[in-house]
Amino acid sequence: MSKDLKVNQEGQWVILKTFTEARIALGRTGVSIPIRESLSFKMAHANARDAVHEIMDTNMLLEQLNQLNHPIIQLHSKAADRAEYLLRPDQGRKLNDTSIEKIKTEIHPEKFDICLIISDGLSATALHKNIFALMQVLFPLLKNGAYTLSPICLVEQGRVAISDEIGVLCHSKITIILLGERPGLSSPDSLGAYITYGPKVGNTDALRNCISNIRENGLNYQDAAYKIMMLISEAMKLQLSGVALKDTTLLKNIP
Amino acid sequence: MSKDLKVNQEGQWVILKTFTEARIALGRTGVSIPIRESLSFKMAHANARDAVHEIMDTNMLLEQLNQLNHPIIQLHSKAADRAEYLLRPDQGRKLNDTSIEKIKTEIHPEKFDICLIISDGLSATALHKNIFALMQVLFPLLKNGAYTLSPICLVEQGRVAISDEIGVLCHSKITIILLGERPGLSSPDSLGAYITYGPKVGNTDALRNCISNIRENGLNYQDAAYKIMMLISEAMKLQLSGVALKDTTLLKNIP
Amino acid sequence: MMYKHIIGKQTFIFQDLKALLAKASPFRSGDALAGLTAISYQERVAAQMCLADIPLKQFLVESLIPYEKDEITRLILDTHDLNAFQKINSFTVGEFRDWLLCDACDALTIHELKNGLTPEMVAAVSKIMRNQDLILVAQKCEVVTKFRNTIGLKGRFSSRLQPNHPTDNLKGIAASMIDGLLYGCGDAVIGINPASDNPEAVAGICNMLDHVIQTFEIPTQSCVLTHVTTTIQLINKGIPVDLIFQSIGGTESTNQSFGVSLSILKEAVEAGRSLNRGTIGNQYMYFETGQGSSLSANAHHGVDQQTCEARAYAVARHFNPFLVNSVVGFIGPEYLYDGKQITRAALEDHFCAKLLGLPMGMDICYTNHSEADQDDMDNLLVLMGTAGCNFIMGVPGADDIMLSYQSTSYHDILVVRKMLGLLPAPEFENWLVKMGLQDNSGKPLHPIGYQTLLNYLPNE
Amino acid sequence: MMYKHIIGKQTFIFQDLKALLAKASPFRSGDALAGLTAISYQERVAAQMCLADIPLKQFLVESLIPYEKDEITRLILDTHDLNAFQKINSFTVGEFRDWLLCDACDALTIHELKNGLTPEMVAAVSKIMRNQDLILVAQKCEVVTKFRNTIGLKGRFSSRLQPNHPTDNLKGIAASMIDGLLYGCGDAVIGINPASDNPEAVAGICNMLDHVIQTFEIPTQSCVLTHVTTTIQLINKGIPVDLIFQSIGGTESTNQSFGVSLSILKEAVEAGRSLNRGTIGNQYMYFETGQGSSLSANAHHGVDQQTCEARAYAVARHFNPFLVNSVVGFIGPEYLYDGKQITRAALEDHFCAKLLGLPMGMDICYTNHSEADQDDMDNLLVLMGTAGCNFIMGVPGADDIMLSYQSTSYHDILVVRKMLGLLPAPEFENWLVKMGLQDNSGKPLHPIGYQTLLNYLPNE
Ligand code: B12
Ligand code: B12
Repeated sequence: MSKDLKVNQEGQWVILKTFTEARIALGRTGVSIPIRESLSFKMAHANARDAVHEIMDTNMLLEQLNQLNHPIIQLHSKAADRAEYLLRPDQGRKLNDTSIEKIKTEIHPEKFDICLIISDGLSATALHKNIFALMQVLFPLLKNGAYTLSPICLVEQGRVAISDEIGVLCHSKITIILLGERPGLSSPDSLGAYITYGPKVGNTDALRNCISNIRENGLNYQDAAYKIMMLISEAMKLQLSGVALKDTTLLKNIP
Repeated sequence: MSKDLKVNQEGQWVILKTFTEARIALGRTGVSIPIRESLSFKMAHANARDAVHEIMDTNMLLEQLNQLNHPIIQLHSKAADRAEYLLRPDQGRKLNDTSIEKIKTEIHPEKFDICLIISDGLSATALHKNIFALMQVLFPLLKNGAYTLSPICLVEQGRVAISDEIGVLCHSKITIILLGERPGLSSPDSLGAYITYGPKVGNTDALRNCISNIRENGLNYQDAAYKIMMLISEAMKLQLSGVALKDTTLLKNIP
Repeated sequence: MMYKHIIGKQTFIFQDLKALLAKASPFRSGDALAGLTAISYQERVAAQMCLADIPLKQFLVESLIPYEKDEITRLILDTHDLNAFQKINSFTVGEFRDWLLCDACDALTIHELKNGLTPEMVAAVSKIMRNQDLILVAQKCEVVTKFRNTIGLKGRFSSRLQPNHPTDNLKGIAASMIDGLLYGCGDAVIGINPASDNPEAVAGICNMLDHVIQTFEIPTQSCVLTHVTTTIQLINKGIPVDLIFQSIGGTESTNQSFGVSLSILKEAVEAGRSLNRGTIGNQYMYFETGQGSSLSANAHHGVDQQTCEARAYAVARHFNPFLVNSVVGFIGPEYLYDGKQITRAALEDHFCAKLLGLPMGMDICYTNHSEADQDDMDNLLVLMGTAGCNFIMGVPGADDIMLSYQSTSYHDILVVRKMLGLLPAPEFENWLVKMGLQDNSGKPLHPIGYQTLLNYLPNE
Repeated sequence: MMYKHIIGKQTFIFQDLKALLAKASPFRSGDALAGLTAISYQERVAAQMCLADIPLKQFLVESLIPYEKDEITRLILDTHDLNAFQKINSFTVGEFRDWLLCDACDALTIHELKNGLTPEMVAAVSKIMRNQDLILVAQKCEVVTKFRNTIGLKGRFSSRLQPNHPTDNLKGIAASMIDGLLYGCGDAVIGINPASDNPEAVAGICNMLDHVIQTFEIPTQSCVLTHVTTTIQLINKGIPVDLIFQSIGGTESTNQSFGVSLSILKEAVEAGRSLNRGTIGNQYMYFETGQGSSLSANAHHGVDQQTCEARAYAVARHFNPFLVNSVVGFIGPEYLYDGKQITRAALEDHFCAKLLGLPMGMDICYTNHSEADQDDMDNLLVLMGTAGCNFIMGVPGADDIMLSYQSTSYHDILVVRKMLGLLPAPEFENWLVKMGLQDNSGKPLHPIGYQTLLNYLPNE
C-alpha cells in the first residue's frame, strides 16, 4: 500500500519542469496535490503576503541611483501608509502636498521630453531587486542625447496614474514609471513599466503602454530597456501612446 | 403565474402561530423562505447585533434599585470594554483591582448567607427590560428574614464565574447572579440566573444551577423568583448546588 | 520531545507535540485566547510541514495529556486497536494525508481502520489538510446508525427537528414540531432542549413526543436534551425516553465541568438498553460537542481547541452513539470569531468524527456576537451537504427563540436536499410520501392531509 | 426619484434608484471606497426591503446612467424585449425573487425570459437574495455554447487551460499546457495571457496553439488574451485565431479606459466570423469582467460595483460569446477585501450572468494583498460547482507566475468533478478517453500514452 502511494505521488513527466518555473508535474494522490506541494504553496503564500507589506529601502535605492549622477527628487503619494495604500488606490494616484510643493520649487520652470519615475507600487522588493540592474542598461539609453530627462522621481506608495500628475508638474512630453507589480506566489519581485505620452490628470490606461514582468526570471533587463526605448521613440514619433501604439520590437532584433 | 406565486407564499397553517413566537408557518416558494420573511430575519439580525453592544445604563438601574432601600455597590470586571469582553471571557470572570479594593473597604468584614449580583453579561438590554420587574418580586422573598443578604453588586462586563470571586470576597454561603443572556434574534432581552453554593474561584459550571429565559415572553418574574427561592433553600438545606440539585418545583404549585 | 523544522536559514522549534499541534492549527480566536497559536503565518506553515513529517506511531508514545491525569487519555490508549493500526503503522502524518486521498483508500478501508486511529492522529492530519481535502475524505466515509430508522446512508441527508420553546410550553413545542414535520424534517430525531431542568417538566415533554410518534406512526426517535443525570432519573421512573443526550468534551476535567464522567455515561447507555425502545437498532446515545468548551472550562491542559474536540469523539465513540454533532458556532466569537473560522471548524469536526467512525451531523450555526451571517451559513450548508454530513438541525426560521442563536431552518434542509439531490432517511421518506408531505422524487408537496397533523395539539 | 422605507418609527430615505441599489448591496470595500455603502447594517436591510417593493417596470423608466451619456445604457434599453418582459411585467423585485425560486420557474422559463431582463433588474434581485438563493436559481439555468465542442451542458464542468509564462516562452507555455492536458483540462479553451503585446509574439503563440490542437485533434479552441485591437490586426494578417478576447466593463467610459467600444467589439465579432474556424458552432467571443474595474477607471458614475458588473453582461450578451467569466478576486482588496466578499461577488456575478443568458464561468481567485487563502477558494469551488458554473480556470498549481495571482489548479478541476460527479464537455471527454487520460467513469488515469503529448515541444 505504501508503495502504491509513492507511485501516485511522483509526477511522471518531471522533464517538463525544465521549461518553466510554473508549478507543473506536481503528481497527484487521488485527484489531489500531494502534501509536499500543498504545504510549500502555503509557505510561498505566507512569504508573498509579507512582500506586499515590505517597506521601500530609500537609503539603499538612493545610494544605487546616485551612481547614475543624475538629480533625484523624493516624493510621496497621498497614501500615508501601506494599509491606506492598499484600500485607497485613489490616494496612491495623487501626490501629497509637500511633494507638489517640492516639485514646484525644485524643478520649476524646466521642461523635459521624458519624466522618469520610480515607485514601490505593490512591491518594494521589485525595486530592491531590479532597479539597479535595469537602470544600468536603461539609463544610458535614456541619456544618450536624443531626449531631455527630468530628475529621477522616487515616489513612495505610488500607483501608475500618479505618473500623470508628476508628468504635468514636470512639464514633460512623456512619462515612464517603473514600479513594483503585485507580488506573485513565485515572483514577489516583478517590475512593471508604464509609458504615457501626453501626461494629463485623468488619463485612462488605454492611453498608456505597458511592459511587464521585468525581473530575473522574467523579461531580462536588456530586452526590457530595448522595448522601453522603442516605445518611447515610437510614441514621440506618432505623438501618442496606448492602444494605438503596439510594441513591434522584432523579436529577432533584440540584441 | 403571479397567482400561483401567491398560493405558494402563504403558510397554510398560520393557526399554529398562536402557540409560539417561533418563526413557523412561513410558507415557501419552491423550497425557499419567502422574501418578506427572509428580509425581516435580516433586520432582526441587524438589531440583535446592536443589542450585543448596548451599554449598561447604570444611572437608570441605580435609580430603580435604589427603590429597594438596600445598599448597592458598583463593580467592574477586568474586561475594559465590549470588544475585550467579547474576546476575553477570562477577563470578564475577574474583578478589576479597584473593584476588589472597593469590596474589601466597603463590605469587609461582614458575612452573608446570600450574595446578590447583577451584571450586564451579554445583554445590557436584558437588565434594562427585566431587572426592575423581577426585583419587585424577588427582593422581598430574599429579604424575608430567613437569610442575610449582601449589598447588591452591580457589575459591568461580567461573566457568570465572576460570581465566585465576589462571593468569596463577600464571605457568603451562596451566590446568585442575574445577568443578560446572549441576545437572540427574537429575544434580545433574556435574563439568566445562576446559583452557586459555596462560591470558590475555579468552581465549574457543574456546581451551579441555572434558571434561564427570564423575560416578558419567557419565564415570567413570579415563576422565576419562585424557582430561584426554591433552589436557594434546597441548596442551603443540602449544602450543595449544581448537577446534584434538581429544580423540583412542582409545576402545579407555582402560584 | 522537542521538534524542529528548518527552512533555508530559519529554524523553527516546537517544544512538544502539544505545542506543535497547536501551532499547526489554522488560526482561530480560541487558540489565541489560550496563547497557543503560531506567532506568524510562516511559523504556522512550518509547524504544518514539521507535523507532516512526524510518524503516526509517535502519537502512541507521546500523550498530550498524561495518562495518569486524564481518563480520556486512558480510554484512548487502552482501546487503541494495534491490529487495525498496522495498515498505517509506517506512515507519517503527511503520508497518511496523501493515502487518505488516494484512490485505493475507500469507505471500507477507512471503516476497518477506525479503531486503529486516535483522535490526536486524526486532528493532526486534519491540520495539514485544505478544506477540499477535508471534504473529499469525509465524502468517502459512510457511517450508518439505526434506532427506529436508518441514518447516514449515502445519498441521504437527515435532520434533527428542534422545536424549542422558552418556557417549555407543550403546545408551543408541538406547534413548531408540526410545522417542521410538514416541511419533512425530523428523521434524525425530534429533539427538544428544555429551558428548565425540572424533571417533571422534562417528563412532560418526553410523554408528548412519544405520543406524537406513536399516534402518527412516525419512524423516528425523540430526545429531550436535559442533563444526563436527569434523563437517567426519568428512565428509572419509567418515562418513555428514546435517545439519551449529553454534551461532552475532550478532557476529563471538561466533562467534570459538565457534571459527567465516563462512568455516568456508561450508566446512561445501560439505562437506554434497559428500555430497549429502538425497533431496528440499539444505538441509544446522542452527543453534542463543540470547539472551545475545554478552554471555557479551563480544562484544556494547553491543548489546542480542535484537538480537544477530536478527543471528545473518542468519548462519543466508546458509547456507540446513534447521533453526534458539533454545535460549531454556538458558543461565540471568543472561540470561533467569524464565518471563516466557523466554516473551517465545521469541516474539521465533521472530518475527524467521520474518520473515527462517528455518525456525525453538524449544527451549522452562529450567535449574534460573532462576525457571521446567513450567507456564511448558506455556504457551509452546501459544503456540509457535499461532505456527506449525516444530519443538520431544523429550527423554525433558523432562529432558536430559547437558545438564542441561529441554526439552519426547515427550509434549509429542503434546500440542500434539492441542491445536491439528497433524500431523507428511507423509512422516514416512506412516511412522508404516505402522509402526502413529499412526492416520490423527494419534492415537498403542499400537503393535502396536513389537517390530521394540524389537529394534533396536546393538552397541557 | 426618491424612495423611502418606514420601519416602526424610523424612516429611511434613498435619493434615487442608483443610491438605493448601492445601499442594498452587501458590504464590500469597493463600494465603501466609492462612498456608496449604507451607513449601517440596518440601513442596508431597509434598502433591501425598499428595493423588494420596487416594480421591475421602474428599471425601464429610471436609468442609472443617462441614455444620452452612455452607449451601454442605450444598448440595454434599445435591445430590451418588451414581449419577453410581459411575463414579469407586474412583479416587484421581491416577487421576482420569489418567482425565480418557485417550482413553476424552470430552465426554459428563464431562457425565454432573458431578453426581457435588464442588467439592473438582475442586479437588483441579486441584492435581496441570500447566497443559497443565488445558487438555487443559477442551478436551474443551462446556457450552452459551441465552437469545436459543447460547453455548459448540465452535469458537465469545463476548464480553461491557462499556461501563462512571464516571457511568453513557447516551450514554457507548451510545458504547462501539456501538463494541463494530462490532467484533463482545457475543454473550455486553451487561453494564454501574453506578457507582451508585441503582435509578432502573440502570433507565435496563436500558431503554436493551433498546431497542438491540430496535431492531437483536440476538440477544443484556443485564445490569446491580448488587446482586441491586436487580435483584429492578427486576423487580418491571416494568423489562426479561434476565440477573440477582450476585457469589458459596464459603462462606456470603463470600456474607453480599456481602449474599446461597442463598435470595436462589433468589428471583432465580424473578424471572427470571417475566419469561421468553429466546427460545430459560431460563437467567437471570450469576455472577462470583474467587479471594481469601473471604479478603478473612475468610470462608475456613482453606480455600485456589482450593478456596473451586471451591465458589462449586457455588453457581452450583445456579441453572443462562447465564454464569459468574471475574474472575481483578481484586482485586489480595494474592491473585494476578503474571502467572504470574493465569495459573495462570485455567486452574484455567476447568477446575474446566467439569468441574462450568458455562458458564465468563473475565475475563482485572489491576490496576495487580499485577506483570502486556499481554504476560501476551496469553499467557493464547491459552491460554483453546485451552482452549475460553466467553467473555471486551470492554472499550474493554482499559481499564475505571470499574472501574479492565485486561481484554481488543474487538480482543483478534477477535485470538483469528483466531488460533485461532473464531467468535461462531451467531445473533450471522448478525446480524453481516446488518449488514455481518463476512464469511462470520468476518473483520471495514469496516462499510458502520455509520451506522445510529452514529445510535443515546439521549436521557437
Ligand atoms: C452558551 C451555553 C452553553 C455553553 C457554555 C460555554 C460558554 N463558554 O458559554 C455550553 C455549550 C458549553 C453549554 C453546555 C451546557 N448547557 Co448551556 N447554555 C448556553 C446558553 C445558550 C447561553 C448562556 C449565556 O448566554 N450565558 C450568559 C453569559 C454572559 O455567561 P458566561 O459566563 O459567558 O457563560 C457561562 C454560562 O453560560 C454557563 N452555562 C452554560 N450552560 C449552562 C448550564 C448550566 C446548567 C449551568 C449551571 C451553567 C451553564 O457556562 C458559561 C461558562 O461559564 C444557555 C441558553 C440561554 N438562553 O442562556 C444554555 C443553557 C444555560 N445551558 C443549558 C444546559 C442544560 C447545558 C448542559 C447542562 C447540557 C448538557 N446536558 O450537558 C451543558 C453543560 C453545562 C455545564 N454544567 O457546564 C440549559 C440550562 C437549563 C437549566 N435551567 O438548567 C440552558 C438554559 C439551555 C437549555 N435550555 O438547554 N451551554
Ligand atoms: C491588475 C491588472 C489589471 C486590472 C487593472 C485594474 C486595477 N485597478 O488594478 C484589470 C483587470 C482592469 C486589467 C485590465 C487589462 N489588462 Co491588465 N494587468 C493587471 C496586472 C495583473 C497587475 C498590474 C499591477 O500589479 N500593477 C501595479 C500597480 C501598483 O499599479 P496600479 O496603478 O495599482 O494599477 C494600474 C495598472 O495595473 C494598469 N493596468 C493594468 N493592466 C494594464 C494593461 C495595460 C496595457 C496598461 C497600459 C495598463 C494596465 O491599470 C491599473 C489602474 O490604473 C498586470 C500583470 C502584472 N504582472 O503586472 C496585467 C497587465 C498589465 N494587463 C495586461 C492587459 C493586456 C490588460 C488588458 C489590455 C486586457 C484586455 N485585452 O483588455 C486590460 C485593459 C487594460 C487597460 N487599458 O485598462 C497585460 C499588459 C500586456 C502588455 N505588455 O501590454 C498585463 C501585463 C497582463 C497580461 N499579460 O495579460 N489589468
